[in-house]
Amino acid sequence: MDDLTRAVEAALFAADAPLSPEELSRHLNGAAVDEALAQLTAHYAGRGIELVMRGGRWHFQTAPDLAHLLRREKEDVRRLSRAATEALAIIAYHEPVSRAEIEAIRGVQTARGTLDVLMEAGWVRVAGRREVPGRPTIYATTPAFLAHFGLESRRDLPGIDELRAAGLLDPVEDVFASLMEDEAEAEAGDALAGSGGEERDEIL
Amino acid sequence: MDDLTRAVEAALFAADAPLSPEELSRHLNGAAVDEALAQLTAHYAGRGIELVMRGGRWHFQTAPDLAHLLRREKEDVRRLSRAATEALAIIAYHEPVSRAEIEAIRGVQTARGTLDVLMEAGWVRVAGRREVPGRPTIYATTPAFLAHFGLESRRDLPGIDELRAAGLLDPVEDVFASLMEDEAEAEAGDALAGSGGEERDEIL
Amino acid sequence: MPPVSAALILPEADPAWEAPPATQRKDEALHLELEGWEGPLDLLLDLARRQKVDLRTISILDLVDQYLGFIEQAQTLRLELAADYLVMAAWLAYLKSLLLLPRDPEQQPSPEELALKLQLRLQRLGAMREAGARLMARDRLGRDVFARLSPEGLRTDRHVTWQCDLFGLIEAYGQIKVRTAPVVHMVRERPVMTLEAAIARIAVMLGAAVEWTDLASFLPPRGTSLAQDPRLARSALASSFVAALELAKQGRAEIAQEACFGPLLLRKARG
Repeated sequence: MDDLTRAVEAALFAADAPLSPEELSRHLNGAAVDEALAQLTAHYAGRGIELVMRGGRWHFQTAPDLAHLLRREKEDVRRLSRAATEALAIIAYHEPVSRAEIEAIRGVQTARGTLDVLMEAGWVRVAGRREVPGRPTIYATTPAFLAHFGLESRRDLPGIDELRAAGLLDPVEDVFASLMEDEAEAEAGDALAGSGGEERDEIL
Repeated sequence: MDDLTRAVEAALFAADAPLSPEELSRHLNGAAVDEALAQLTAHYAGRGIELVMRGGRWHFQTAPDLAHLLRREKEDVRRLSRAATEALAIIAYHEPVSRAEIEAIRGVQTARGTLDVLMEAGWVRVAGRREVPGRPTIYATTPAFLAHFGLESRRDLPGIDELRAAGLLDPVEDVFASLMEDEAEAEAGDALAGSGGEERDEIL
Repeated sequence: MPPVSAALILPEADPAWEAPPATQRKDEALHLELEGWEGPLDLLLDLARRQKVDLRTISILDLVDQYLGFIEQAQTLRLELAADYLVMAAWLAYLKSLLLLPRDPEQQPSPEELALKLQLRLQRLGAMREAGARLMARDRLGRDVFARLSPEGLRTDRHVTWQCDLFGLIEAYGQIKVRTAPVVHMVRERPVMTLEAAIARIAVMLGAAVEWTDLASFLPPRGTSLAQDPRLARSALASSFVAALELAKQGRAEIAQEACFGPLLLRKARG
């Protein structure tokens, strides 16, 4: 490789912007650079870097087929939060539902980000608007949701009866209350503890 | 040129900082990059751009002999003051060193700003504290120092082997003590030792 | 700048200084280089270097002479001298006198030792100045060699994969159903003494109590079935207290308490 070609190579590499042949030439004491540019273009063809001309100016760039290397994807696996899981379940069982309806069913407010997360995950989509005052956005599940959860269709979701049979509808509070009663019995004779236990029963 | 080599070439070309083989490999889905680095280094030898390793990290830079063509009009590199240059040399050849040790070698106080300038330049970093009374801060050089001065590692510091062999990197007190011992031994054999000055010249 | 290797390669022992430089050159150097001098060692080193002599072979005595000569001349030129220079000058003058005067064997450390230390320090500083100069003369990134000025950069896009399984989903739904199911409150029957019962009981018992009587003695006596249930006992106490207040309000009883948390005393209203 002759010195001029080396110089052109180095100048293009270190330049802060694409250079026209004239600018290059000025940099290199007026040398004719066309031949060097042609040589370099040929030399870099098929490599990881290529020399290209855009709008009359030359610059090095990463080979287009390797552009994906410059942006590495890194996957973070994160567990869906409790709130998001609940929202997703409500959408799955009741779709299409509006945000207000989800909140009504959950009994708590649903943060804006929660639905965003579900849509980002690809499990929930906007399914239009409900034709009621305010025209709220309504949400539904996607085919990706069915695929992820291994469901043929939404009909595969267990019904209320099945949930009950699986013990999933047993109120947690019942278990709690029976525990409290046991405790009250254990402390029988102690008036304060006894009354405390009773109060708890009532609150629950 | 195989795909991996092309990919390494492209990644190094696009990177905005020198990359260690580990970082490169992580970007390229864990591929082993050593072979590709060796190939590329050989390929670029003698061209206008070269692939170099500085402090374990790789980057492309222009060939040094083309400096006269590429030097930009405005001098980007500010001239380091003599005090700062000496401090930098002392840190590089003795690292890690405390400020007091730098001052002991220079024989003058080192202005507070001097070390700041070196740290701002990214060439010197705080490397912890020495576990002696007062726990003084100690300083060492950075990978950017090696990159800036074109050193593969500290072993490439100009003349470091000769300096070490000549004892010029050892503290004055240590050298002095060993010289005194030698002299004492010499005197033990020869009660009528000549003038100390001459003898020392020989020893040195 | 002398050859880089001057301080690194052992030269043939050079017995002495070269002849001192011409006065005219000295003046020139003085004016030109004064700004570069930072302190005593620096100046000594510079003086040593201008002799082009290896630091290991210089005569400290000659060096001291030159240093003191410089200080003297600088003073006649009315140059401002840093305190460091003067302290060093004083120290060197002392060192010189020690080197010249008859030896005092008790002197610790000996003048030769002091001179040796000075020599060693000068050597080390000299070596570092050489090293610094060689570093600065290297092909430096951004001055002699160049990296790409505005590279694309390598980016890492973080992509979150959310995890949730079918059981988690169904369980969550079950929880919602349970949580939001209509709640029916059931109050269990419990043994109480009603206020009416307490008023009736106390009103009857009060008829016999002319003197102050503790409220406690109006309660069903311990040992009775009524008092065995602690919850009923508490209910009886509360109801009896309210009943006493009610009776007092109606003017049928008087209440007194002699101390905080003392026993509540009750008697039939007089008149």
